[in-house]
Amino acid sequence: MQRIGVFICWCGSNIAATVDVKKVAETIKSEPGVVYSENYQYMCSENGQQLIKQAIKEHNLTGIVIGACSPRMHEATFRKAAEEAGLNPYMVEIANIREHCSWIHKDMDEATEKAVILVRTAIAKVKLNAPLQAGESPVIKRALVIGGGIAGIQAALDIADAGFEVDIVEKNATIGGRMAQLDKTFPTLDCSACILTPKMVDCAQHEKIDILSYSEVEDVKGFVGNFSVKIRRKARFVDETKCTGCKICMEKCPSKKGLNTFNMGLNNRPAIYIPFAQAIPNVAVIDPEQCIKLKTGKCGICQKFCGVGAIDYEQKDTFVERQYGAIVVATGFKPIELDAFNEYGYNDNKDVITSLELERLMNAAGPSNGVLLRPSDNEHPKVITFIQCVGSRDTSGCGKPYCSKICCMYTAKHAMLIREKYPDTQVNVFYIDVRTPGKNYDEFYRRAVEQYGVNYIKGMVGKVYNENGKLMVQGSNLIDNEQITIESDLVVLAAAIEPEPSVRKVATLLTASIDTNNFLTESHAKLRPVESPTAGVYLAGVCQGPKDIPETVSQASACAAKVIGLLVKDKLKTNPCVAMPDENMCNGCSQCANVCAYGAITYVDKEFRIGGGKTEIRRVANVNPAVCQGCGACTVTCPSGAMDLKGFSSKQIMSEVEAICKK
Amino acid sequence: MQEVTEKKEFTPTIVAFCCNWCSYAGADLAGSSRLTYPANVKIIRVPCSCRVNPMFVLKAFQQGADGVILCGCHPGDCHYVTGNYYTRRRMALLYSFLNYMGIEKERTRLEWVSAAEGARFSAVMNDFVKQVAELGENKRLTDLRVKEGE
Amino acid sequence: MKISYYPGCTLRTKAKELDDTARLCAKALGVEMEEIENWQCCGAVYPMGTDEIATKLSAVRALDYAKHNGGKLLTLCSACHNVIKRTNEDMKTNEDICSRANNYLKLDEPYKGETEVLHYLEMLKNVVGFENIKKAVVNPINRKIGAYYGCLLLRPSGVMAFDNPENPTIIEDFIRAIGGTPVVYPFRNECCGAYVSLKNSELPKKKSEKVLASAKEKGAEEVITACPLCLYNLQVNGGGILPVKYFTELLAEALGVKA
Amino acid sequence: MKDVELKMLERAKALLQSGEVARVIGWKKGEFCYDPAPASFESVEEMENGFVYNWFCGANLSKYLIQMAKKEGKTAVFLKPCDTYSFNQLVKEHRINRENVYVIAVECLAKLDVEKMKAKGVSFITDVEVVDKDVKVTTAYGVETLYKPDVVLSKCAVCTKTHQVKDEEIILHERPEREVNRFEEVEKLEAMTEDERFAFWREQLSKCIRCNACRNVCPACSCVKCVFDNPASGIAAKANDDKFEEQLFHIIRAFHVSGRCTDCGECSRVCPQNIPLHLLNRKFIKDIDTLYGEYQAGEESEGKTPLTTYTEGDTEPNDVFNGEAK
Amino acid sequence: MTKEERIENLNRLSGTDVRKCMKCGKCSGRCPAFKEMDIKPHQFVSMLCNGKIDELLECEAIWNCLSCMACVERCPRGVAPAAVVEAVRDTVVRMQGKNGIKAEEIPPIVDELIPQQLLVSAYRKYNK
Repeated sequence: MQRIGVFICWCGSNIAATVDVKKVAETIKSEPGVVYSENYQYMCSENGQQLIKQAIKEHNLTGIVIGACSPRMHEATFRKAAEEAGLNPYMVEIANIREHCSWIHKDMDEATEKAVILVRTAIAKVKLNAPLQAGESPVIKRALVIGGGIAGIQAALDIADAGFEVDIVEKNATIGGRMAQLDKTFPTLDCSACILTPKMVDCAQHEKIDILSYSEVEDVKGFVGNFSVKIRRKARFVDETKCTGCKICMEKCPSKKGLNTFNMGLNNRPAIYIPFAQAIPNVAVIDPEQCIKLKTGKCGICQKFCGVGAIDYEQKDTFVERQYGAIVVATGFKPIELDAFNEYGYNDNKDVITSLELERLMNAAGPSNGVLLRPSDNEHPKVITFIQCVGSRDTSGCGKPYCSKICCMYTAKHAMLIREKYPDTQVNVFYIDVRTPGKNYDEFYRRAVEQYGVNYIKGMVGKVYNENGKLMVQGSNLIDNEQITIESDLVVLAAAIEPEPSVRKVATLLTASIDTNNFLTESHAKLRPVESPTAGVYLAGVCQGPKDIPETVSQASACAAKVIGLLVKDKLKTNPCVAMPDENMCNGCSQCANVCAYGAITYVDKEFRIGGGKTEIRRVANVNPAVCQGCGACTVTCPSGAMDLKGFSSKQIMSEVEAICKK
Repeated sequence: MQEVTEKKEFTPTIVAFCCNWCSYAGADLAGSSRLTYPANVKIIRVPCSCRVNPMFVLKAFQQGADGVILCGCHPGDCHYVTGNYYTRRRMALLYSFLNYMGIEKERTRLEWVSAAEGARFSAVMNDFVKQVAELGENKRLTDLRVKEGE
Repeated sequence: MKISYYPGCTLRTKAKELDDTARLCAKALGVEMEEIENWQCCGAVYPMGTDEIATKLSAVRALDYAKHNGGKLLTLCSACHNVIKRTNEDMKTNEDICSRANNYLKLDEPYKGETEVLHYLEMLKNVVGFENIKKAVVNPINRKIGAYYGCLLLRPSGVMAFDNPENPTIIEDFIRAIGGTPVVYPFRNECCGAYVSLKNSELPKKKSEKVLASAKEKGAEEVITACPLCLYNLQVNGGGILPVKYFTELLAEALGVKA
Repeated sequence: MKDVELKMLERAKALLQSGEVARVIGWKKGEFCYDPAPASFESVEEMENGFVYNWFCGANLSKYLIQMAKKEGKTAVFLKPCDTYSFNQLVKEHRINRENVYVIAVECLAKLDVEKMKAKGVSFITDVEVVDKDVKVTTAYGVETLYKPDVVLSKCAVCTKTHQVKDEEIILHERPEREVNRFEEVEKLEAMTEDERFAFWREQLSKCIRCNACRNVCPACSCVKCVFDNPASGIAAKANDDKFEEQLFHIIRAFHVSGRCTDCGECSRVCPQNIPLHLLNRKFIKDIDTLYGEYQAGEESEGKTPLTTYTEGDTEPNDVFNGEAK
Repeated sequence: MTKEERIENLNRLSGTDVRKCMKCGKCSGRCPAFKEMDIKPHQFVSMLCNGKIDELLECEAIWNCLSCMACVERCPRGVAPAAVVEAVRDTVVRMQGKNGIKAEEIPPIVDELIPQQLLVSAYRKYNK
C-alpha cells in the first residue's frame, strides 16, 4: 500500500501570495494514497527539511511530493533529505508551483487550482516511482592518447605528471606531429623545435608515459573507466629496443629516392630513415615500398652495417591489447589537397607552394638548410606573393566551408620573417579578411604591415600563370577597385586545413560523433568543449576544430584535467535514470542502438524458457548503465515497448498526462 | 450572442512536454521573469524531447487535451547531442499523420526553446493557447469511433 | 554507328570547313553524323535570365528530336554545345523551366533532359577513342600546336562537365593522338572577347593578341580551336601572331581525308 | 500459372529429397481453388498431396520464417516480389537468420481478390485461368470472363516491386513494366478538408472489431510480445473497453511500423471489415519520401530507417502538413 | 514598380543569391574584361545587395561583359556575378527604346568573314 506524503512550500510570499497553500494542502489530503499533507514557509530550510524527515519516519511514507520551486533548484536538496530519513531518494517528486504557477499567474483561484493539478500530477507519477540505486563501475587508472602531436604530448605530460600511466599511440615513426615541421611560432617567433623537442624528450623519459610510435588503434571495446583497446604495432623492420639511432644505415642505404614526407616531399630520403634529427623514438624505420631488400629480396646492406643487429626484415605487424579508463583523441590535421584549385597553378609550377612547404624551406633543418631558395632553380625569390583562404570559406564544393583560423597569423609570420631575413624581398599578401583575434595577435599582424612593410592587398587572386619564367599573379585590389598583375618569383598558398583523415576510423571505433567536415563533435559547444558525447572520450587539438598552438595546448591541458578528474576516482557513480530493456519483450531488432548517441546498447544472445520445458535463444538488447545518459531516444524507437527509462517510464508519463487531462 | 460568450469562456487544456535542459529551464526563466501565460498550460518534464513517445501525445488527446505542444533544445544544441533531431522527424510524421486523420493541425505544435528564452516560452504558450482556444474543444480523438446509436 | 548531329547556323555558312572536315573524319572513323531534321538556330548564346523560355525552345526541339533518334546529340560548334548542354541541364534540373518549355512545345511526351549532349571532341575521346585515332593516322602532324579552349566548352564546369576548367587536357590528348606536340599555355582557357565585337572592337583585339602571344611564348607554331567565333576573332584580331585552324582540319590532314 | 506451380513443386521436392532443406514454406490447397493457405511441408509426400500455387496465393510467407527458420535445418521459402521486401526487413531486424533460409523467388503477375470477384456476381468458382487481362472463371454455372485489373488484390493493383533477394528463381513469364502512382488514394484524402477526412476515417475505423488480423499478418508486427500486450507501455488494454487502446489502435500501429512497413498490403487484404488500412501506412511512406528522400523499406537487409537517422536541416514539424513542407 | 519590387525582380531574374557573397573579389581578380567594365563584377553583386540598381541600369559594363563565366567558375561561395550582369542587361534591353544594337549600326562594322553566330548572339544579348 502506497503511503504518500505531500509538502507544500510557501516560499515566503513567493508562492503563498498567489497560491492558497493551505487550501492546496487541504484539498490534496483526500487524494487516494495520500496519508500526510502539510504546508510550511520554507521547505528547503533546515527546519523544512526536518519536517519532511520527521514525517517520513512517523508516517512510514513510501513516497513524497514537494510542491515548491523548480526541481532544477532543490530536487537534490529534497532527495538528500529523503535519503537521510531512510527513503530512497528517487521516491521524491517535485511539483513546480513557483516558476510554473505562482510567479506567472495573478488570479489566486486560478493559480490555486493549477497548483492542485500540478501536485496531483506529481502524486500520480510518484506512485509509479521505483526506488533506484546509483550504480558503480570501476575505473582503470590508465589513459590512452591517440596522436602524438603537440596536443597529445601536452595531454600525456599533464596526465602523467598527476601520477597516472599514459600511452601515446602515434601512427608515424616519431611523435612531434605538425608542430615539429614548423619553423617559428607566432606571435613570439620562438623556434618551434626549441619549444617542442624538450617536451618530446620529457615524454620519452617520463616513467609514466609509454610511447607506441608507428602504431594505430585497431579496435575499441568497453566504456568510460573501462575501455579495452587493441593497438596495431606496424612492422618497422627495425628492432626498437636495439636501434641506437646512429644513422649509419641511412648513409649506406642505396635506395635514396624516397620523397621526404617530413619535408613535404621537397627533397629525398633513403628507404631506411629516421624522420628528423630529434625524432622520438630515435629509431629508424624501413619504408617497405621503397626498400630493395623487401621488394626484391636482394640487398640487405643496412643489416650488414648495423652495429647492433637491429634490422629485422622478417618483422610483422603485432597487436597489443590494453585497458584504459579514459581516451584522449588528438589526431590533428593536414592541409587539403589542391587539385580543385588549378587556377593557382600549384600542380603546374614548382614555385607555387603551400605554407607548410614554406615552413620547411625556411627551416634550418629543411631541404635548403634554412636559406630561402625557390624550388625550381634554387634562386632567391625577390617577389613573394601570398594567397590567403585557398580552400577555406569555400561553399562552392571545391574547398571547406569553414575558416581555417591559423592562416592569417602564420602568413603574417612568414611575411615578417622573410622581410627580416631578406630585406630586399617584396612581399605581397592577397587577403579577404585578416582575422587576428587573440592576445597580441592583431599587434603582430600590424607589425608585419607597419614595421616590415608587407604589402597587404584586400582582394583575391583569380589566376596564377607562368609567363617568360615569371609567375604572374592576377588578382583584384578591392580597395583601389583595380585588377592587378604581380610578377612574382614565389607564390605561397594558405591551404585550408582539414582533420587528419584517419580520424574517421578512430571516431567510428569510439562511437564519437563527427560533423560533416570530419571534425569530432564536442559534448557541448560552450560548456563541455573538450569532452566528446561519448563518456570517457576527450578531444584535443585540431581534430575538434581549427586552432593554433596556444589554443591546442590549452585544450590538451583541459583534457588532461578532465581525464585526471576521472582517473582519481576509484569508482564511477552512474545516473540511475537510465534505459532498461525488458528482455522478455525485446526483439533484438537493433532499432534502439541505431539512435543511441553513446553506443550504450549492445546485443547478446540469451536463452529463454518458452514453455513446455523448452527454451529458445533470442537476441536481446543490453544497456550499459555506465554509458547510458538517460535521454530516452531508444524508448520511443522500440516497437514492442521493451525499452523503458527509469525515473521517466512510459507509465509514469502516461499517468502524468492523465492527471493533467482529468476534468 | 450566446454562442460567442460561450466560445470566449472556453479554456482549453494544454499539455506541454518540455525537455529538462532547455525548455523546462526556459519555462523556469519565464517564471522568474514573471512573464505570464494562461494557467491551463501544464508542463510535463522529460529528460529530452526524444523521450516523448507519440503515444503520450495520443494519450493526451484521447484523455481530452485540446492541444499538445512539445518543446526541446534548438537543433544542434541538444544536451544529448542528437535527441531532438529524432524528435523532429517523429513529430513531423506524427503531426502530419494526425492531420491526415482529420485532427486540426493547429492542435499540435513543436517549438525549440532554449534555457535563455523565457520570453519566447511565454510568447509561444500565449500564442498556442489562443490558437487552440479558437478551435474549441477537441472531440475528434476522444471519440474517433462512432458511438453506438449515433 | 549513327549519331544525331546538330550543325548550327555558322557551320552551314562561314564555318563550312569545320563542318565538312568533321563529317569526313567521322566517316573515316566509322561514325555517321546524321543531321537532325528541321533544326533551328540555337541562338548562339545561352540566356541566363531565369524567365527566359522562348529563347531556349529551339535547343529543346533539337534535344527532343535526338531523344527519339538514338538518345545522343552531337555538337561541334562550341557555342551550340554550350547553349544546348546548358539548356538540357535546365530541362533536367529546373522544374520551372522544364514545365514551361514543355507547355510551349506540346510534345507527345514531355522532354525532361533525357538526351546526352556530346561534343565532337567528347565523341572522339569516348566513342571512337584516341587510341583508335592514333592507329588511323596516316599523316602525323609533326608540329607544336597550342590548343585554344576558350570559355564556352569549359564553363560553367558544373554543367558543362567537359574537362577540368582550369587545366583541361582533352585537346592536348587529341593533338598527341594525331601525332602533334601539344603546347600548354596559360591563356588557353581565357575568353578571346569575341562576343562583344559589335559593341567594343578594341577588347577582342587585346584579348586575342594576348592569347596568341601566350601560345607563341610557350612555343606553339599554330593554334587550333572548335569555335567559329574564336577562330574568326583570333584570325582577324590576333595580329597574325600565329595561324589558327579548326581542330577538325588537322584531324582531316592526319587521317588523310582532306577533300 | 500451372507451369510455374509444376516447376516449384519439382524444385521443392528435389530440395527436400537431397536433404538440402528440412522444410519448404509454401501454400496448401484449401477447400476451394480460392482459399489456399500458407503451410510448411516437410516431405515429398506432403508436397505432392497439398502444395498449390495459383492466382489466389496472395499471402506473404515471410513472417512464418521467424519461427520456422529457428528450427533445425534449412528452410526453403517461396517469395513473390513484394514478399522479399518483408523478408529483408525481417533480416535487418534480426528476426530471421538469413543463413538458415533458402529463398526461391517466384513470379507473381498479380494475385486475385475473390471478394472483388464475388462482388462482380461471380460465385461458386471452381477454376480460374488468366490470359493477359482476361480472367476466365469457371463456375458451377459456366464460364465467365472478368477484366483482370478489376479483380486483383488492392496491393497488386499498384505493385511495381521486384525481387530483392533470392537464392534461385522460378520465373517463366516476365511481368510487363508499368508506371503506377501508389499514392493516388492518399493524395485524394489529402485533398479533402479536415472535416471530410475525419468523417472518412471515423466511418472506416468504426468498423473495426479488433480482431487483430492486421496485426497478426503484418510482417513488421514481428514483436515477441506486442506493445499492446505490454503492461509497462501504458497502452495495454486492461479491459476490453479501454478507450485509449481501442480508439487509437490503428494510429499507434501505423506509427510503430512507419519506416519499417514495406507496403506489402497484407493488412488490408486480411481485414474482415475491409478497412483500407494500407492507406494509413502509405501516408507515412509518402511523407517520408517527400520529407527525407525516397525510401523503400526492405530494399536492403541492413542500415537505418528514416526514423532512426536525421539530417541537420530536416523540415520542422510545424511546417509539415498534408505531405508538403511549407 | 516600387524600388523593392525592382530589386526583387533583378534578384529573381539572376537566379543567384547575392547575399552569399563574402566580398573576396575573386570574380574581379579573374575577369578578362575588368578594365573595360565601369562597374566591376564584384560591384554588380554588392550593388544589387545594397539596392543600388539605378546606377547598375545605367552602366556601360553590361555591354562589355564577355559572358565567359570565369567569375562564376571561380566564386568560392557559389555566387554567379555574370548572371547578375545578364539580369541587369536583360532589364535594360526590355525597356522601351533601350536596345543595345540598332539595325542601322550593323552593316558598317560587318566584314564578310563575320560568323553568323556573332550577329545572332549580339541580337539575342543586346536586343529584345
